[in-house]
Amino acid sequence: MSVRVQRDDFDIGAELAALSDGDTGIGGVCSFTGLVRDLHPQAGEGPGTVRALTLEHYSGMTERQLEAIEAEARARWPLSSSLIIHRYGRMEPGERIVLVACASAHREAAFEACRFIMDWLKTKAPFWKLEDTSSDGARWVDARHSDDAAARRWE
Amino acid sequence: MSVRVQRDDFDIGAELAALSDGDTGIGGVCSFTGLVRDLHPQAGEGPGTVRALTLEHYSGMTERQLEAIEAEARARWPLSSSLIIHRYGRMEPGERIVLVACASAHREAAFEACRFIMDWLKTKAPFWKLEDTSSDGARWVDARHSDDAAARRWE
Amino acid sequence: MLKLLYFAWLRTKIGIAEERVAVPEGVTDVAGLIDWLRGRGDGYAEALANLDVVKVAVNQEYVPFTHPVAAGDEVALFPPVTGG
Amino acid sequence: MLKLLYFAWLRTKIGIAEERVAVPEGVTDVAGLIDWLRGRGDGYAEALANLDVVKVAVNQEYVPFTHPVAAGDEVALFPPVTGG
Repeated sequence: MSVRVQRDDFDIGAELAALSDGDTGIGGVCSFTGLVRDLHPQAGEGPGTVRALTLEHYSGMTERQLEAIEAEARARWPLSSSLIIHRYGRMEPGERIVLVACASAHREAAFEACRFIMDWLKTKAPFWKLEDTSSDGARWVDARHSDDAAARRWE
Repeated sequence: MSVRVQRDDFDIGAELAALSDGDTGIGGVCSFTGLVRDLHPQAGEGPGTVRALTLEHYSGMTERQLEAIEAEARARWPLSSSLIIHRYGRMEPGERIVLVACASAHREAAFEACRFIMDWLKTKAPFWKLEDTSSDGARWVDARHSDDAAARRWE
Repeated sequence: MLKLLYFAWLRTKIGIAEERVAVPEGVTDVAGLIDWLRGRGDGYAEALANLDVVKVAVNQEYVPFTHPVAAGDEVALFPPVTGG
Repeated sequence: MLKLLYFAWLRTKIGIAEERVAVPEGVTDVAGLIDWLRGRGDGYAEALANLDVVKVAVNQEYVPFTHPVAAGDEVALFPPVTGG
Protein backbone atom coordinates (compact mmCIF):
# COMPACT_ATOMS: atom_id res chain seq x y z
CA MET A 1 0.00 0.00 0.00
CA SER A 2 1.23 3.41 -0.86
CA VAL A 3 0.18 7.07 -0.73
CA ARG A 4 2.00 9.89 -2.48
CA VAL A 5 1.23 13.60 -2.53
CA GLN A 6 3.40 15.33 -5.08
CA ARG A 7 3.70 18.26 -7.44
CA ASP A 8 4.96 16.24 -10.42
CA ASP A 9 3.00 14.21 -12.92
CA PHE A 10 3.12 10.40 -12.76
CA ASP A 11 3.47 7.54 -15.25
CA ILE A 12 0.28 5.46 -15.11
CA GLY A 13 1.72 2.52 -17.04
CA ALA A 14 4.74 2.24 -14.74
CA GLU A 15 2.62 2.70 -11.60
CA LEU A 16 0.12 0.01 -12.57
CA ALA A 17 2.85 -2.40 -13.61
CA ALA A 18 4.64 -1.89 -10.27
CA LEU A 19 1.37 -2.47 -8.39
CA SER A 20 1.02 -6.06 -9.60
CA ASP A 21 4.67 -6.88 -10.25
CA GLY A 22 5.76 -10.15 -8.67
CA ASP A 23 2.32 -11.10 -7.30
CA THR A 24 0.81 -13.70 -9.63
CA GLY A 25 -2.21 -14.14 -7.36
CA ILE A 26 -3.61 -10.84 -8.65
CA GLY A 27 -6.48 -11.29 -11.10
CA GLY A 28 -7.24 -7.67 -11.84
CA VAL A 29 -6.31 -4.05 -11.32
CA CYS A 30 -8.88 -1.26 -11.32
CA SER A 31 -7.62 2.29 -11.72
CA PHE A 32 -9.16 5.73 -11.81
CA THR A 33 -7.38 8.78 -13.18
CA GLY A 34 -8.83 12.24 -12.56
CA LEU A 35 -8.08 14.94 -15.15
CA VAL A 36 -8.31 18.74 -15.26
CA ARG A 37 -11.37 19.78 -17.27
CA ASP A 38 -11.58 23.08 -19.13
CA LEU A 39 -15.24 23.64 -18.40
CA HIS A 40 -17.44 24.22 -15.39
CA PRO A 41 -20.96 22.89 -15.93
CA GLN A 42 -22.13 23.84 -12.41
CA ALA A 43 -21.48 27.50 -13.29
CA GLY A 44 -23.17 26.97 -16.67
CA GLU A 45 -19.91 27.47 -18.51
CA GLY A 46 -18.74 25.54 -21.54
CA PRO A 47 -15.41 24.35 -22.89
CA GLY A 48 -12.47 26.73 -22.77
CA THR A 49 -13.63 28.50 -19.61
CA VAL A 50 -11.05 27.03 -17.27
CA ARG A 51 -7.49 27.97 -18.26
CA ALA A 52 -5.79 26.27 -15.32
CA LEU A 53 -6.38 24.75 -11.92
CA THR A 54 -4.32 25.24 -8.78
CA LEU A 55 -4.64 22.61 -6.10
CA GLU A 56 -3.97 23.72 -2.55
CA HIS A 57 -3.67 21.12 0.20
CA TYR A 58 -3.03 20.72 3.91
CA SER A 59 0.38 19.11 3.97
CA GLY A 60 0.57 16.49 6.69
CA MET A 61 -3.17 16.08 7.16
CA THR A 62 -3.53 15.15 3.48
CA GLU A 63 -1.20 12.19 3.80
CA ARG A 64 -2.84 11.10 7.05
CA GLN A 65 -6.31 11.24 5.51
CA LEU A 66 -5.28 9.38 2.37
CA GLU A 67 -3.56 6.70 4.45
CA ALA A 68 -6.67 6.34 6.60
CA ILE A 69 -8.89 6.02 3.51
CA GLU A 70 -6.58 3.44 1.98
CA ALA A 71 -6.47 1.48 5.26
CA GLU A 72 -10.28 1.53 5.39
CA ALA A 73 -10.45 0.17 1.84
CA ARG A 74 -8.06 -2.64 2.72
CA ALA A 75 -10.12 -3.49 5.80
CA ARG A 76 -13.27 -3.74 3.66
CA TRP A 77 -11.96 -5.60 0.60
CA PRO A 78 -9.31 -8.28 0.04
CA LEU A 79 -6.74 -6.16 -1.80
CA SER A 80 -3.32 -7.42 -2.81
CA SER A 81 -2.02 -3.88 -3.23
CA SER A 82 -3.24 -0.33 -3.61
CA LEU A 83 -1.98 3.08 -4.58
CA ILE A 84 -3.10 6.68 -4.23
CA ILE A 85 -1.18 9.50 -5.95
CA HIS A 86 -2.57 13.02 -5.72
CA ARG A 87 -0.89 16.08 -7.19
CA TYR A 88 -0.95 19.66 -5.92
CA GLY A 89 0.07 22.95 -7.54
CA ARG A 90 -0.85 24.39 -10.91
CA MET A 91 -2.18 22.17 -13.73
CA GLU A 92 -3.64 22.82 -17.15
CA PRO A 93 -6.68 21.19 -18.79
CA GLY A 94 -6.00 17.58 -19.72
CA GLU A 95 -3.37 17.10 -17.01
CA ARG A 96 -3.65 14.21 -14.55
CA ILE A 97 -4.61 15.22 -10.98
CA VAL A 98 -5.08 11.93 -9.19
CA LEU A 99 -4.51 8.21 -9.65
CA VAL A 100 -6.15 5.54 -7.52
CA ALA A 101 -5.46 1.88 -8.25
CA CYS A 102 -6.46 -1.33 -6.46
CA ALA A 103 -5.23 -4.84 -7.24
CA SER A 104 -7.06 -7.96 -6.07
CA ALA A 105 -7.60 -11.62 -6.83
CA HIS A 106 -11.19 -10.64 -7.69
CA ARG A 107 -12.38 -7.89 -9.99
CA GLU A 108 -15.38 -7.01 -7.79
CA ALA A 109 -13.06 -6.09 -4.91
CA ALA A 110 -10.76 -4.08 -7.19
CA PHE A 111 -13.66 -2.08 -8.65
CA GLU A 112 -15.43 -1.48 -5.34
CA ALA A 113 -12.31 -0.49 -3.42
CA CYS A 114 -11.14 1.90 -6.16
CA ARG A 115 -14.50 3.64 -6.30
CA PHE A 116 -14.73 3.77 -2.51
CA ILE A 117 -11.31 5.43 -2.26
CA MET A 118 -12.25 8.04 -4.90
CA ASP A 119 -15.58 8.78 -3.18
CA TRP A 120 -14.02 9.23 0.24
CA LEU A 121 -11.03 11.13 -1.13
CA LYS A 122 -13.44 13.60 -2.77
CA THR A 123 -15.04 14.48 0.57
CA LYS A 124 -12.28 13.84 3.13
CA ALA A 125 -8.85 14.60 1.65
CA PRO A 126 -7.98 18.26 2.34
CA PHE A 127 -7.47 19.55 -1.20
CA TRP A 128 -9.07 22.69 -2.68
CA LYS A 129 -9.30 23.66 -6.33
CA LEU A 130 -8.77 27.23 -7.46
CA GLU A 131 -9.83 27.74 -11.08
CA ASP A 132 -8.24 30.33 -13.32
CA THR A 133 -11.21 31.16 -15.57
CA SER A 134 -11.63 33.32 -18.64
CA SER A 135 -15.05 34.49 -17.36
CA ASP A 136 -14.31 35.83 -13.90
CA GLY A 137 -10.69 35.21 -13.04
CA ALA A 138 -9.62 33.10 -10.06
CA ARG A 139 -12.47 31.22 -8.41
CA TRP A 140 -12.58 28.60 -5.66
CA VAL A 141 -14.50 25.53 -6.76
CA ASP A 142 -17.58 24.72 -4.66
CA ALA A 143 -18.04 21.29 -3.12
CA ARG A 144 -20.65 19.19 -4.93
CA HIS A 145 -23.66 17.67 -3.17
CA SER A 146 -23.34 14.66 -5.47
CA ASP A 147 -19.91 13.96 -3.96
CA ASP A 148 -21.38 14.01 -0.45
CA ALA A 149 -24.08 11.59 -1.58
CA ALA A 150 -21.52 9.29 -3.19
CA ALA A 151 -19.42 9.23 -0.01
CA ARG A 152 -22.45 8.48 2.18
CA ARG A 153 -23.21 5.34 0.15
CA TRP A 154 -20.27 3.68 1.91
CA GLU A 155 -21.20 4.54 5.50
CA MET B 1 -14.68 3.94 -29.32
CA SER B 2 -12.42 1.10 -30.13
CA VAL B 3 -12.22 -2.69 -29.86
CA ARG B 4 -9.07 -4.72 -30.49
CA VAL B 5 -8.53 -8.47 -30.33
CA GLN B 6 -4.86 -9.24 -30.59
CA ARG B 7 -2.13 -11.70 -29.70
CA ASP B 8 0.36 -9.07 -28.52
CA ASP B 9 0.60 -7.33 -25.19
CA PHE B 10 -0.44 -3.67 -24.89
CA ASP B 11 0.94 -0.53 -23.22
CA ILE B 12 -1.59 0.64 -20.62
CA GLY B 13 -0.02 4.07 -20.14
CA ALA B 14 -0.06 4.82 -23.86
CA GLU B 15 -3.58 3.45 -24.30
CA LEU B 16 -5.02 5.50 -21.44
CA ALA B 17 -3.23 8.65 -22.58
CA ALA B 18 -4.60 8.20 -26.11
CA LEU B 19 -8.11 7.68 -24.74
CA SER B 20 -8.31 11.17 -23.26
CA ASP B 21 -5.88 12.98 -25.54
CA GLY B 22 -7.29 16.21 -26.96
CA ASP B 23 -10.60 16.05 -25.10
CA THR B 24 -10.40 18.44 -22.16
CA GLY B 25 -14.01 17.80 -21.25
CA ILE B 26 -13.01 14.44 -19.75
CA GLY B 27 -12.96 14.44 -15.95
CA GLY B 28 -11.91 10.88 -15.36
CA VAL B 29 -10.83 7.58 -16.83
CA CYS B 30 -11.62 4.24 -15.21
CA SER B 31 -9.67 1.22 -16.35
CA PHE B 32 -9.62 -2.46 -15.55
CA THR B 33 -6.75 -4.76 -16.40
CA GLY B 34 -7.18 -8.53 -16.12
CA LEU B 35 -4.08 -10.61 -15.40
CA VAL B 36 -3.16 -14.29 -15.63
CA ARG B 37 -3.16 -15.84 -12.15
CA ASP B 38 -1.01 -18.83 -11.21
CA LEU B 39 -3.61 -20.39 -8.95
CA HIS B 40 -7.06 -21.87 -9.27
CA PRO B 41 -9.06 -21.43 -6.06
CA GLN B 42 -12.22 -23.08 -7.52
CA ALA B 43 -10.21 -26.28 -7.93
CA GLY B 44 -8.78 -25.84 -4.43
CA GLU B 45 -5.31 -25.24 -5.82
CA GLY B 46 -2.81 -22.74 -4.53
CA PRO B 47 -0.08 -20.57 -6.05
CA GLY B 48 2.15 -22.11 -8.69
CA THR B 49 -0.49 -24.50 -10.03
CA VAL B 50 -1.13 -22.68 -13.32
CA ARG B 51 1.97 -22.56 -15.51
CA ALA B 52 0.31 -20.84 -18.46
CA LEU B 53 -3.03 -19.96 -19.97
CA THR B 54 -4.07 -20.27 -23.60
CA LEU B 55 -6.99 -18.16 -24.74
CA GLU B 56 -9.01 -19.48 -27.65
CA HIS B 57 -11.60 -17.24 -29.28
CA TYR B 58 -14.16 -17.14 -32.07
CA SER B 59 -12.59 -14.72 -34.50
CA GLY B 60 -15.23 -12.50 -36.04
CA MET B 61 -17.91 -13.11 -33.44
CA THR B 62 -15.55 -11.89 -30.73
CA GLU B 63 -15.16 -8.49 -32.34
CA ARG B 64 -18.92 -8.26 -32.99
CA GLN B 65 -19.76 -9.10 -29.39
CA LEU B 66 -17.22 -6.68 -27.95
CA GLU B 67 -18.48 -3.92 -30.24
CA ALA B 68 -22.06 -4.64 -29.19
CA ILE B 69 -21.09 -4.55 -25.49
CA GLU B 70 -19.22 -1.29 -25.97
CA ALA B 71 -22.18 0.22 -27.87
CA GLU B 72 -24.52 -0.83 -25.05
CA ALA B 73 -22.25 0.86 -22.51
CA ARG B 74 -22.23 4.05 -24.56
CA ALA B 75 -26.02 3.96 -24.82
CA ARG B 76 -26.32 3.65 -21.03
CA TRP B 77 -23.68 6.14 -19.87
CA PRO B 78 -22.36 9.47 -21.21
CA LEU B 79 -18.89 8.32 -22.26
CA SER B 80 -16.42 10.52 -24.07
CA SER B 81 -14.42 7.53 -25.25
CA SER B 82 -13.94 3.86 -24.50
CA LEU B 83 -11.58 1.03 -25.28
CA ILE B 84 -11.57 -2.75 -25.09
CA ILE B 85 -8.40 -4.73 -25.81
CA HIS B 86 -8.50 -8.51 -25.34
CA ARG B 87 -5.60 -10.83 -26.07
CA TYR B 88 -5.69 -14.41 -27.28
CA GLY B 89 -3.01 -17.10 -27.45
CA ARG B 90 -0.62 -18.30 -24.79
CA MET B 91 0.20 -16.20 -21.71
CA GLU B 92 2.10 -16.78 -18.51
CA PRO B 93 1.14 -15.81 -14.94
CA GLY B 94 1.32 -12.04 -14.42
CA GLU B 95 0.70 -11.24 -18.08
CA ARG B 96 -2.09 -8.85 -19.06
CA ILE B 97 -5.12 -10.49 -20.72
CA VAL B 98 -7.62 -7.68 -21.09
CA LEU B 99 -7.88 -3.91 -20.78
CA VAL B 100 -11.17 -2.04 -20.54
CA ALA B 101 -11.14 1.74 -20.16
CA CYS B 102 -13.92 4.33 -20.12
CA ALA B 103 -13.52 8.12 -20.14
CA SER B 104 -16.29 10.48 -19.10
CA ALA B 105 -16.97 13.95 -17.77
CA HIS B 106 -18.18 12.18 -14.60
CA ARG B 107 -16.42 9.53 -12.56
CA GLU B 108 -19.65 7.65 -11.78
CA ALA B 109 -20.24 7.01 -15.49
CA ALA B 110 -16.62 5.96 -16.05
CA PHE B 111 -16.71 3.46 -13.15
CA GLU B 112 -20.13 2.02 -13.97
CA ALA B 113 -19.50 1.63 -17.69
CA CYS B 114 -16.10 -0.02 -17.14
CA ARG B 115 -17.53 -2.52 -14.70
CA PHE B 116 -20.53 -3.18 -16.95
CA ILE B 117 -18.27 -3.92 -19.92
CA MET B 118 -16.15 -6.33 -17.86
CA ASP B 119 -19.23 -8.11 -16.49
CA TRP B 120 -20.81 -8.55 -19.91
CA LEU B 121 -17.51 -9.45 -21.56
CA LYS B 122 -17.04 -12.23 -19.00
CA THR B 123 -20.32 -13.90 -20.01
CA LYS B 124 -20.79 -12.87 -23.65
CA ALA B 125 -17.44 -12.51 -25.43
CA PRO B 126 -16.51 -15.88 -26.99
CA PHE B 127 -13.17 -16.57 -25.29
CA TRP B 128 -12.21 -19.80 -23.55
CA LYS B 129 -9.31 -20.35 -21.17
CA LEU B 130 -7.21 -23.50 -21.30
CA GLU B 131 -4.95 -23.80 -18.27
CA ASP B 132 -1.64 -25.60 -18.37
CA THR B 133 -1.46 -26.90 -14.78
CA SER B 134 1.19 -28.70 -12.79
CA SER B 135 -1.50 -30.86 -11.11
CA ASP B 136 -3.36 -32.39 -14.05
CA GLY B 137 -2.06 -30.96 -17.31
CA ALA B 138 -4.23 -29.01 -19.75
CA ARG B 139 -7.67 -28.18 -18.38
CA TRP B 140 -10.49 -26.01 -19.72
CA VAL B 141 -11.59 -23.42 -17.16
CA ASP B 142 -15.22 -23.72 -16.05
CA ALA B 143 -17.55 -20.73 -16.25
CA ARG B 144 -18.24 -19.17 -12.84
CA HIS B 145 -21.76 -18.71 -11.46
CA SER B 146 -20.59 -15.47 -9.86
CA ASP B 147 -19.87 -14.10 -13.35
CA ASP B 148 -23.42 -14.94 -14.46
CA ALA B 149 -24.78 -13.20 -11.39
CA ALA B 150 -22.61 -10.13 -12.02
CA ALA B 151 -23.82 -9.92 -15.63
CA ARG B 152 -27.48 -10.24 -14.61
CA ARG B 153 -27.19 -7.18 -12.36
CA TRP B 154 -27.22 -5.04 -15.51
CA GLU B 155 -30.30 -6.55 -17.16
CA MET C 1 -24.62 -26.77 -46.69
CA LEU C 2 -23.98 -25.51 -43.17
CA LYS C 3 -20.66 -24.32 -41.82
CA LEU C 4 -20.19 -25.76 -38.32
CA LEU C 5 -17.64 -24.46 -35.81
CA TYR C 6 -16.68 -26.03 -32.47
CA PHE C 7 -14.71 -24.34 -29.71
CA ALA C 8 -12.90 -25.23 -26.47
CA TRP C 9 -13.79 -28.67 -25.04
CA LEU C 10 -16.54 -29.17 -27.62
CA ARG C 11 -13.81 -28.92 -30.23
CA THR C 12 -11.47 -31.31 -28.41
CA LYS C 13 -14.24 -33.86 -27.80
CA ILE C 14 -15.52 -33.74 -31.38
CA GLY C 15 -11.95 -33.68 -32.65
CA ILE C 16 -12.30 -31.01 -35.34
CA ALA C 17 -12.64 -27.25 -35.26
CA GLU C 18 -14.74 -26.76 -38.35
CA GLU C 19 -16.70 -28.72 -40.96
CA ARG C 20 -19.17 -28.19 -43.76
CA VAL C 21 -22.17 -30.49 -43.68
CA ALA C 22 -25.30 -31.14 -45.72
CA VAL C 23 -28.05 -31.83 -43.18
CA PRO C 24 -31.20 -33.92 -43.80
CA GLU C 25 -34.32 -32.02 -44.82
CA GLY C 26 -36.00 -32.62 -41.47
CA VAL C 27 -33.35 -30.57 -39.64
CA THR C 28 -34.75 -27.04 -39.49
CA ASP C 29 -33.60 -25.64 -36.17
CA VAL C 30 -30.65 -25.76 -33.77
CA ALA C 31 -32.25 -28.44 -31.58
CA GLY C 32 -32.76 -30.66 -34.62
CA LEU C 33 -29.22 -30.04 -35.80
CA ILE C 34 -27.83 -31.05 -32.40
CA ASP C 35 -29.95 -34.23 -32.36
CA TRP C 36 -28.65 -35.13 -35.80
CA LEU C 37 -25.03 -34.36 -34.83
CA ARG C 38 -25.26 -36.65 -31.77
CA GLY C 39 -25.78 -39.59 -34.13
CA ARG C 40 -22.60 -38.88 -36.03
CA GLY C 41 -20.25 -40.48 -33.50
CA ASP C 42 -19.26 -40.90 -29.87
CA GLY C 43 -17.30 -37.64 -29.79
CA TYR C 44 -20.36 -35.67 -30.92
CA ALA C 45 -22.64 -37.54 -28.51
CA GLU C 46 -20.32 -36.85 -25.59
CA ALA C 47 -19.73 -33.21 -26.49
CA LEU C 48 -23.47 -32.56 -26.85
CA ALA C 49 -24.69 -34.72 -23.94
CA ASN C 50 -25.51 -31.85 -21.59
CA LEU C 51 -27.06 -28.84 -23.31
CA ASP C 52 -26.89 -26.82 -20.08
CA VAL C 53 -23.26 -26.22 -20.97
CA VAL C 54 -23.64 -25.74 -24.73
CA LYS C 55 -24.09 -22.30 -26.24
CA VAL C 56 -25.06 -21.69 -29.86
CA ALA C 57 -24.37 -18.86 -32.26
CA VAL C 58 -25.87 -18.65 -35.74
CA ASN C 59 -24.07 -16.26 -38.03
CA GLN C 60 -22.06 -15.01 -35.03
CA GLU C 61 -25.08 -14.06 -32.88
CA TYR C 62 -26.25 -15.98 -29.81
CA VAL C 63 -29.50 -17.84 -30.45
CA PRO C 64 -31.77 -20.21 -28.49
CA PHE C 65 -32.06 -23.90 -29.45
CA THR C 66 -35.36 -23.09 -31.16
CA HIS C 67 -33.63 -20.83 -33.70
CA PRO C 68 -33.99 -21.96 -37.37
CA VAL C 69 -30.96 -23.08 -39.36
CA ALA C 70 -30.80 -22.85 -43.13
CA ALA C 71 -28.34 -23.53 -45.90
CA GLY C 72 -25.47 -21.04 -45.86
CA ASP C 73 -25.61 -20.44 -42.11
CA GLU C 74 -22.51 -20.46 -39.92
CA VAL C 75 -23.42 -22.38 -36.76
CA ALA C 76 -21.05 -22.40 -33.81
CA LEU C 77 -21.34 -24.66 -30.76
CA PHE C 78 -19.28 -23.93 -27.68
CA PRO C 79 -19.22 -24.04 -23.86
CA PRO C 80 -20.04 -21.04 -21.65
CA VAL C 81 -17.34 -18.44 -22.21
CA THR C 82 -14.47 -17.87 -19.76
CA GLY C 83 -12.54 -14.87 -21.06
CA GLY C 84 -11.68 -11.57 -19.42
CA MET D 1 -0.64 29.25 22.27
CA LEU D 2 -2.61 27.73 19.43
CA LYS D 3 -1.35 27.26 15.90
CA LEU D 4 -4.11 28.29 13.49
CA LEU D 5 -4.17 27.35 9.80
CA TYR D 6 -6.56 28.67 7.14
CA PHE D 7 -7.06 27.19 3.68
CA ALA D 8 -8.67 28.09 0.35
CA TRP D 9 -11.18 30.97 0.54
CA LEU D 10 -10.99 31.10 4.33
CA ARG D 11 -7.31 31.88 3.87
CA THR D 12 -7.93 34.54 1.21
CA LYS D 13 -10.71 36.21 3.23
CA ILE D 14 -8.71 36.23 6.47
CA GLY D 15 -5.61 37.26 4.55
CA ILE D 16 -3.08 34.95 6.19
CA ALA D 17 -2.36 31.22 5.95
CA GLU D 18 -1.12 30.65 9.47
CA GLU D 19 -0.81 32.36 12.82
CA ARG D 20 -0.02 31.59 16.44
CA VAL D 21 -2.43 33.03 18.95
CA ALA D 22 -2.92 33.13 22.71
CA VAL D 23 -6.66 32.77 23.30
CA PRO D 24 -8.59 34.05 26.34
CA GLU D 25 -9.17 31.57 29.16
CA GLY D 26 -12.89 31.27 28.37
CA VAL D 27 -12.17 29.74 24.95
CA THR D 28 -12.20 25.97 25.52
CA ASP D 29 -13.68 24.49 22.36
CA VAL D 30 -13.78 25.03 18.59
CA ALA D 31 -17.09 26.91 18.74
CA GLY D 32 -15.67 29.30 21.32
CA LEU D 33 -12.51 29.76 19.29
CA ILE D 34 -14.54 30.67 16.18
CA ASP D 35 -16.65 33.16 18.16
CA TRP D 36 -13.51 34.81 19.44
CA LEU D 37 -11.89 34.85 15.97
CA ARG D 38 -14.95 36.60 14.48
CA GLY D 39 -14.25 39.57 16.72
CA ARG D 40 -10.71 39.96 15.42
CA GLY D 41 -11.66 41.77 12.19
CA ASP D 42 -13.97 41.96 9.19
CA GLY D 43 -11.99 39.31 7.26
CA TYR D 44 -12.44 36.81 10.08
CA ALA D 45 -16.12 37.69 10.52
CA GLU D 46 -16.78 37.25 6.82
CA ALA D 47 -14.80 34.01 6.51
CA LEU D 48 -16.56 32.50 9.51
CA ALA D 49 -20.07 33.87 8.86
CA ASN D 50 -21.60 30.60 7.65
CA LEU D 51 -20.43 27.56 9.59
CA ASP D 52 -22.26 25.25 7.16
CA VAL D 53 -19.26 25.70 4.88
CA VAL D 54 -16.50 25.62 7.50
CA LYS D 55 -14.72 22.39 8.40
CA VAL D 56 -12.39 22.04 11.36
CA ALA D 57 -9.41 19.80 12.02
CA VAL D 58 -7.59 19.68 15.36
CA ASN D 59 -4.14 18.13 15.14
CA GLN D 60 -4.92 17.05 11.57
CA GLU D 61 -8.10 15.11 12.40
CA TYR D 62 -11.64 16.24 11.57
CA VAL D 63 -13.56 17.29 14.66
CA PRO D 64 -17.02 18.73 15.44
CA PHE D 65 -17.42 22.32 16.70
CA THR D 66 -17.86 20.93 20.22
CA HIS D 67 -14.31 19.53 20.24
CA PRO D 68 -12.03 21.01 22.96
CA VAL D 69 -9.02 23.11 22.06
CA ALA D 70 -5.99 23.42 24.29
CA ALA D 71 -2.58 25.08 24.26
CA GLY D 72 -0.27 23.41 21.75
CA ASP D 73 -3.06 22.32 19.40
CA GLU D 74 -2.89 22.83 15.65
CA VAL D 75 -6.34 24.01 14.58
CA ALA D 76 -7.19 24.26 10.88
CA LEU D 77 -10.26 25.96 9.45
CA PHE D 78 -11.20 25.37 5.82
CA PRO D 79 -14.09 25.01 3.38
CA PRO D 80 -15.49 21.62 2.25
CA VAL D 81 -12.78 19.90 0.24
CA THR D 82 -12.79 19.76 -3.56
CA GLY D 83 -9.87 17.56 -4.60
CA GLY D 84 -9.78 14.43 -6.70
